[in-house]
Amino acid sequence: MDHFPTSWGRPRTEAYDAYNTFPLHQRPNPGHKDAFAEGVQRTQQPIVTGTSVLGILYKDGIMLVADTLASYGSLARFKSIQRLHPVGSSTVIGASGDMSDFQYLQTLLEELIIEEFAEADKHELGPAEIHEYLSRIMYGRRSKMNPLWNSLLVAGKKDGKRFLAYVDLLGTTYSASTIATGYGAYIALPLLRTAVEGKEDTLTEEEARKILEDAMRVLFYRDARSLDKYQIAIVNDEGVTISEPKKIETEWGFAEGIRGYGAQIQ
Amino acid sequence: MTSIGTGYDLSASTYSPDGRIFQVEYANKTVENSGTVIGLRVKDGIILAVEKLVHSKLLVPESNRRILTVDRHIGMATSGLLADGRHLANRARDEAYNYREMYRESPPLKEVVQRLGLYVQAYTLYSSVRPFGVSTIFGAVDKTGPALFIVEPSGISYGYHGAAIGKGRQIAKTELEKLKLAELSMREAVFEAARIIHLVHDDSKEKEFQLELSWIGEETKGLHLPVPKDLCEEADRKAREALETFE
Amino acid sequence: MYRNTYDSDNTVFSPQGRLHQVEYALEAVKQGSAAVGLRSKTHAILLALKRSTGELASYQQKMYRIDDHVGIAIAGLTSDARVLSNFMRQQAMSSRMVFNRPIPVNRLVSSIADKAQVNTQEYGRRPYGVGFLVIGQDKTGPHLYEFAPSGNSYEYYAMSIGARSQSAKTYLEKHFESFADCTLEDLIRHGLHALRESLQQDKELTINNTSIGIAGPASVHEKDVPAGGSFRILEGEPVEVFLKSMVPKETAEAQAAEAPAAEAPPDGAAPAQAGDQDVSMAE
Amino acid sequence: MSIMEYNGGSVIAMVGKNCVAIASDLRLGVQSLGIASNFQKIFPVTDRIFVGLPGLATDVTTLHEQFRYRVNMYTIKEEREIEPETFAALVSSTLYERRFGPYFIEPVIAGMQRTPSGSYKPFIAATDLIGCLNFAKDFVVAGTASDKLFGVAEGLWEEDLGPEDLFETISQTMLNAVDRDTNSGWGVVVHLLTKDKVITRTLKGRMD
Amino acid sequence: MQTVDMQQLKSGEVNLGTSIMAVQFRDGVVVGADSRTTTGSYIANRVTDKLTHIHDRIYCCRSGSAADTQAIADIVHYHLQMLTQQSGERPTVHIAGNVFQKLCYENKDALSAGIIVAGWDKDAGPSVYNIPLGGGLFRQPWAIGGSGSTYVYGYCDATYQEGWGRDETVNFVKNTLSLAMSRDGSSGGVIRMCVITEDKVERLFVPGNELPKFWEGEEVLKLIAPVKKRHEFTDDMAVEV
Amino acid sequence: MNSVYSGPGFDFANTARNSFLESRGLPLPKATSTGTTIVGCLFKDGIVLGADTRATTGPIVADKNCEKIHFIADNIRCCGAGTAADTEFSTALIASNIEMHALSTGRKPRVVTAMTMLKQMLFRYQGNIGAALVLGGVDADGPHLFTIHPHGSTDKLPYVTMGSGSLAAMAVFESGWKQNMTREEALDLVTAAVSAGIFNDLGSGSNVDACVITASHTEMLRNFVKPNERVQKERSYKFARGTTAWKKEDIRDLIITEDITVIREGEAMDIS
Repeated sequence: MDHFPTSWGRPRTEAYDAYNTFPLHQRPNPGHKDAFAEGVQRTQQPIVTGTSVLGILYKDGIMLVADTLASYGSLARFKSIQRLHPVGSSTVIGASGDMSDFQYLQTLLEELIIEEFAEADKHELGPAEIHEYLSRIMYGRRSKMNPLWNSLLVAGKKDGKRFLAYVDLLGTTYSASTIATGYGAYIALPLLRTAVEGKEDTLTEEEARKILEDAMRVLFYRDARSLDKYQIAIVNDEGVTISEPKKIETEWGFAEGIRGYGAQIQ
Repeated sequence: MTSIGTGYDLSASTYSPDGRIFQVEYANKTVENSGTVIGLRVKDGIILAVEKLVHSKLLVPESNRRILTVDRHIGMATSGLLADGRHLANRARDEAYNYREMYRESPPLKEVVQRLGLYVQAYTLYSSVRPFGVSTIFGAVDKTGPALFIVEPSGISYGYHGAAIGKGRQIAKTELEKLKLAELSMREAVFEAARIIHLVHDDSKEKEFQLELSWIGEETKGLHLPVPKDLCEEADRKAREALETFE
Repeated sequence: MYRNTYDSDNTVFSPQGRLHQVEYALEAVKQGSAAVGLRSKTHAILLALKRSTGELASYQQKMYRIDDHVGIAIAGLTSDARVLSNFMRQQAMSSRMVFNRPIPVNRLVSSIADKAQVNTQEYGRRPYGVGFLVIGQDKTGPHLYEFAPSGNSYEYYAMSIGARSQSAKTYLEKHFESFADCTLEDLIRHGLHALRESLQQDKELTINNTSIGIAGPASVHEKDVPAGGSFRILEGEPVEVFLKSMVPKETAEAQAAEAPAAEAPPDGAAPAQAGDQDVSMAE
Repeated sequence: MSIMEYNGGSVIAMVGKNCVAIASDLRLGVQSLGIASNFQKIFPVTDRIFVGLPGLATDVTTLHEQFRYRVNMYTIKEEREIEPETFAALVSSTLYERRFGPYFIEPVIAGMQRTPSGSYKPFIAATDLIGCLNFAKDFVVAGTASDKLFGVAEGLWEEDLGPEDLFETISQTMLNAVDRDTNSGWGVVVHLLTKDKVITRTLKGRMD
Repeated sequence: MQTVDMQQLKSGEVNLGTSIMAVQFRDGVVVGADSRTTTGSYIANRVTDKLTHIHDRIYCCRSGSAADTQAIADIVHYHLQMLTQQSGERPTVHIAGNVFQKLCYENKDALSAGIIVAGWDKDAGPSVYNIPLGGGLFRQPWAIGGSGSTYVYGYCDATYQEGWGRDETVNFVKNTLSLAMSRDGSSGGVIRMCVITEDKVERLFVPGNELPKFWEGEEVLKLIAPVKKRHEFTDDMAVEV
Repeated sequence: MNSVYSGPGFDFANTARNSFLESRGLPLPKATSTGTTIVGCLFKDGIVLGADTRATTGPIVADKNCEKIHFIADNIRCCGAGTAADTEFSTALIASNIEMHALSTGRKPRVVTAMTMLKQMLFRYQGNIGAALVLGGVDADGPHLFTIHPHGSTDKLPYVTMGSGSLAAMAVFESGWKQNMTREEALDLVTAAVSAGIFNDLGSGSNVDACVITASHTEMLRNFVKPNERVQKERSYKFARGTTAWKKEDIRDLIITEDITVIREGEAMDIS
């Protein structure tokens, strides 16, 4: 919105001037450049990355879990990062992939929430709307060959309806009662599916928490980019709560007696 | 008002012989004809109250709100041309966005008010535009604590403990000066504000009115929210009683 | 006083702080034929008087569908109406695409109000010469808004705009308390009564000059209305059954004389009693 | 266009009730050009064993001779006729020997396996180009139309088909599958093997 | 100078990743290693024993390609068995080091193996040899290796002192490995250690949930406070404490 | 034709021709791979091996019920994942060498021997033989369980998984394995692990094969669980006889029917 009087009397088009402050004749605006005009931009590569995020439905709402690590290649660089982000009072998103892009997404979503708050008309963006918005953003960026290098879980509960869906850097979207990103899709999802499918409406909060804790333990055992500290986000009728970091209890006793890789016995 | 009809008062870019910009003064006239708006800066927050004139009983009471939200912690209420008020609200939201976008923290009220002052003042320099026909009371609780400002059609803005604009601003000012605003709590301030609005409202003029209240502070954990319905009605009732006994 | 020097440009305040150009724009709205809007707990409806320049000419369109859940009735310059209604359709569609959510009706109305305000502040532009009644349904129920070229928009229980809308307004102001619990059929009947008030001496409401816009569940007289009760415009034949449900004018005055609240059972042709719970079907 | 599709051709073998059938198309082409419509791909190994060799034509002839040689050597050393299962192992190891420079052939073996009690049991098998044996109890496919053959066979085959019914099923499978594959077709031949007879029929199919 | 490209592993090859270490002290040596092997970032084995027995008083720590280092260790083990058979006495650590070096040096283009050889022999007493990627042989009082070692050079340089006894050395190894394992994604699991002295070899084991703890990062900074009720709000600054 | 006698081991004769064809833009085709979920798990008195039964050529299911648990010796079995032919032949080769070794040492073969033979062969071919194996058995000094990767590295572990479904299976092991399990517990855990692979990994499917090896005996439980049985077809698609037209028919009768006509009556055969 370019309100400055110096550009009054200038051309008016809906595209970039929401307040239509110019009369009708056309004048190219130097400021606004279309990404396509600059030709193809380079695609990124993820630098500081977060690993899996898991999400399940349970009786009273939804539950997301993610560890608190941001890796720098194989270096466990930032060990107390919150990868679960509340959006409004009925939605939470969990992000894996590039953490710098995730921080950008956080500011985008915060602006959205502040706009909705400013409208003050009892219409609030719920999980389904947030997911649709994020899908448009991710697909838009992918179409400009400059993707936001993330795969996100968007989850929440609004008007009694639970919502859990996935969107990633290609703009692929998908909804299910159990979803996992990154290594979680290979390691945790088989466990989540057997534990949750068919029981989405009877699982209590404790049972759901236990299922996710088990899955996080297995991920810590087998994913070399994971940490034994995680947070659980819950969205139910009361709203969004994100837990303090919890430690994973691990079991190594059986390793003591192992010797060598073949014939060795000492 | 020597220059009416002399042609010196037709555009904001023309000085009258005695050095006045009449279009800005006429803009202020619009504000004075409109419903009273007051703001109270108290110990733990700020209160905004509006004497919302109801021009038709067909209006749906809760919906046509005159008090708008700029950011989570900033509220504003205008008196004068409603549409101009909305335009300034959108501009204020953009200014707050720009601040947040650069510094990723919520803007102090003084910053938003100064930027808005510049914008409003710009509309008083050229003949191709007319000044804004609104005065606006901004209220917020930011790092410096509770804050209250008025931005007038000329673009000037001052910080206040108690602020009043619109038709009954003179009476409201005298009432506000009587209060020890620094010691009042937000709840007490709500009743005071209601009382003052009822006081300034001159029933003789046929217009019926509705009291609209909002607040920011401890009670709302720093968010700009309408005062809850029950408290609103209680304040309204108490204010009416206070007036009966008063006459 | 001083009207002529201060009323030629939209950027000029009069000494009393009024914008005459904007006020004249409001007059342009009154050039348009009357349109009436009413709202109950379950429905929001629009009724409009269509004009035709002569026997051979067709009737001018008075209502536009903006989205599944929003419709408008216009009064004033139809070309301005097209520009603004296209903008509203684009806003409505973008909300569905970006958020997969029907646009809250109040935001749609505010968006054109803000657009209109700009035209009241800059030289070289004129205010829009059209007013809207906007009805719609969203999560917070049915709504009726009035949009004026001054950039002001208000939410009402009932409202009328256009030529001789004042007389329609007095009818509405008299009955609006009862609108909330009206059935759709009662609501339309009240709307037609109000619209009738705005007629010129020898004119009367016919299926050609009356159009009805409805947002809300289907009426008994309507067929194949989608479940959600999306906005639809009734014109021509379907309007007939509602016109017949009107109470003849004289008795309506007599009726108006009694206590406005209780709907006295009218005698005469129309058997349907207003306000009666189990209204028997009108022949 | 991989090496396997250079010359085209497909083979299928099916098991029936005390009988087996093996069928192949007759096309020899060079990419899109059709060369011959009588190119033999199924070769008798013994009276009761047939081997189908779809793939690169030059390897078809080379392998056919190689197998004839090795089966003859087996017959001389063992002084008995080779059984289908043993022949399958022979085929498999011949191909695996060329693990890092393979023949581009996916052989299909069909035969009647003699059981200790003297009766004959149907036997089919197939391997990939490096000899990974796949013993199936219903049908095996190979060649450029293998995907289509899989589809049609999966739908049409059922257990305990008598010889004549098996003939109809394998013929319809082959005919319909090759119609959807440009590199196979130009005539179909079917060998129907029961414990005491070998019936060879050349089908009348589309020649486009 | 063309930097050594650590990642010479062929695709799909099992990577030892690894934090390994050997420290010489008065009466012997302490060797230690983590227990994580990965293919890509999947942990193929979380309880690997990387302390490989070469001879009665000689152990080696393996890092780099699991296949290469196992093959090399097997050959050296076989070699020293034959040598012992023929010479009737225990081989020295120096000999073991050289046999390792010969294999690593002569096949440097086909191998990616970083091996630390440590042990005790009657000639030199305790000794530690480090054989990095190129196949050079370097004797050191203490040696660290594997991808985790890059993170702990500072700690070791700052902490190591001459003349330590058994217990200080064991603690030094335990703390170093734990620090490396916490920062390197390719290292983790349990800590296995071996104290090799003249009269015995003592295996030590630290389970994964009892590793020495250092700074683990504050509780998660309230980046964005959980929004419990509709209107709770705090500042949202992304700061890492 | 090359000489009659061809030495043992691989014959690289066609490599030159094939690389020429490849340079002409005709890419090499895919060999059958077993996407596979194979698992092994130690329990109180032995080990349990498990495997799925799906073999794939790229995306196509080549075999719906193949066997992936190969024989090495009576007391040793080896599950194979990766290139099907490689697992087939490398286990067959070692099985035969193990039998020779057992005969020459006069002792029951040891799991470690088989493991060393396999690893050294795979190492020699630097991963070009794409066999990923789970080797398990019980010998003189108790139960042993190993994994062998194509490049020749081995791991000695109480529970292992390999193949494209190994992550799903390992998740089940990591959340369910405990020391000193009974035979039933181990068998259930293995079945659950392989099922996790079958249902979640596209490369694995059809049935669960299991094999329990203890000091005393080895039990091969072929198709121990069949969770993906094909339902009875709704109808039969048998064709009417004579549907298919054929041009030429040749019938060869394998039974030679002889009718013997004796020429001279009663003369005895000349016996010397």
